[in-house]
Amino acid sequence: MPITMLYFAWVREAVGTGAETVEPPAGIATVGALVEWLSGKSPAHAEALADRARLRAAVDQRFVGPDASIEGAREIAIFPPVTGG
Amino acid sequence: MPITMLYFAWVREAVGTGAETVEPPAGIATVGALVEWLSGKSPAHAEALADRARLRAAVDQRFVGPDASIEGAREIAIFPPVTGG
Amino acid sequence: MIRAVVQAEPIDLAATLASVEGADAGAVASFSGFVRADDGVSELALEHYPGMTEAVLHGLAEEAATRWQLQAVAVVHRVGPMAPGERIVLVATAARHRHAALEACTFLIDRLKTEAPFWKRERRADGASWVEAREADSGAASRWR
Amino acid sequence: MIRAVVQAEPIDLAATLASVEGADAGAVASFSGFVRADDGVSELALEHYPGMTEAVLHGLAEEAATRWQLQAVAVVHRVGPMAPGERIVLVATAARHRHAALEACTFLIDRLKTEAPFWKRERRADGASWVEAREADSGAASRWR
Repeated sequence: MPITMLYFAWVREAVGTGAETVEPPAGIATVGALVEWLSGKSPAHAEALADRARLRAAVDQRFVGPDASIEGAREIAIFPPVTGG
Repeated sequence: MPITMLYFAWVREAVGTGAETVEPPAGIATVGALVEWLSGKSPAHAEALADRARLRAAVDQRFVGPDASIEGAREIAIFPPVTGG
Repeated sequence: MIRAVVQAEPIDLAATLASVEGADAGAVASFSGFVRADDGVSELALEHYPGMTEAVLHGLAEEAATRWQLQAVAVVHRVGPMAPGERIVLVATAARHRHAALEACTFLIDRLKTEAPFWKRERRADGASWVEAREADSGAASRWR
Repeated sequence: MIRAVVQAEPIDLAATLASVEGADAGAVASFSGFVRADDGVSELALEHYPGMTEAVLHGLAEEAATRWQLQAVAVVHRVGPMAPGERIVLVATAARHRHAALEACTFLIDRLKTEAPFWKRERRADGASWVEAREADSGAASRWR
């Protein structure tokens, strides 16, 4: 199942794109595992995703932790802690 | 020493005037005693000042209690609890 | 900038808020109280104690400015007759941080309600009556001491 | 009336406050956050997550409306580049009583800061950098749970 990945702020800048479609292998079941797998895609991905403590994620536009399942997810976003307001 | 008395809201309406000059006798030393003495001035004063629990006072534009001294006071106001804002 | 005004004219919200906004204020909070149309009120008239009112409002504004390190504070209170929907009072505060601005706003309206010498008279179809002070207002004001 | 808007255009304070004022609202509170001119910031740019941002803001506005029985609530957040002194966000609440309006305003800005997907980038003479999230903001948001 293809997943639309979205990146924001410095994660976007480091990855080099704001959106891409990925198709993780069947063994990738959680957000944490997905980030681990994405890190292997390119040196830019590896650098962007290196500091896990500074990353946050949303699955289908809902904030989730690294243990959240990605089963059935269509859109997953990775970004730094938010700083609006 | 003449004192300017000011009345506001229903106290003013009941007394029949918003301001008057009074000269209480020497024995009148506190706000409470002044109100008692003022009550004797006319039936309108008596009625306006009858319900002491509903009256508040300011001596020279500072809120005070009934035991406050009126010595040296130039302006004393009697009114209901405030309801602004 | 500390401003405390009592006026018979309608309160200009935009001008008052603009007066507290500055290039250095990160946060501006405001509170407006209105004449409510409910309970059949057709007019609200505000009486006040000229001189003392302005002094009390200015004193409260200064206290708030010191306590929350405000960059600017404005308190504008209307007097005289007003129609339902009209603004009775406007409090605006500017600070570097949001909680200072919001708390100072709450402080000002709470204390103003029990300490500023204003009196409200409501007019209805069956006549006019003076509004009674509310116990809850004293409680709200006392939590700031 | 519940309104949550994300826009690139400058925020219209007067129009937004007018939109929450009604003949039945006794109390209207507002909070505005501004780009601060200090620290040598020459421009602030806001990035956001289209779709999710609007949903989060609308969800917070609905939660506030229910919790404080608001008569109206508006949340307007700007995105894109802004100059010092410009308004980043405006929250406005209308209620029958003052503490409901003021508390709901505080709730909305506290929660928005930690839950709405916005990211700030500051430009200075020596380059641009992403603003780091503040611990204090998480603490402020968590007291509303």
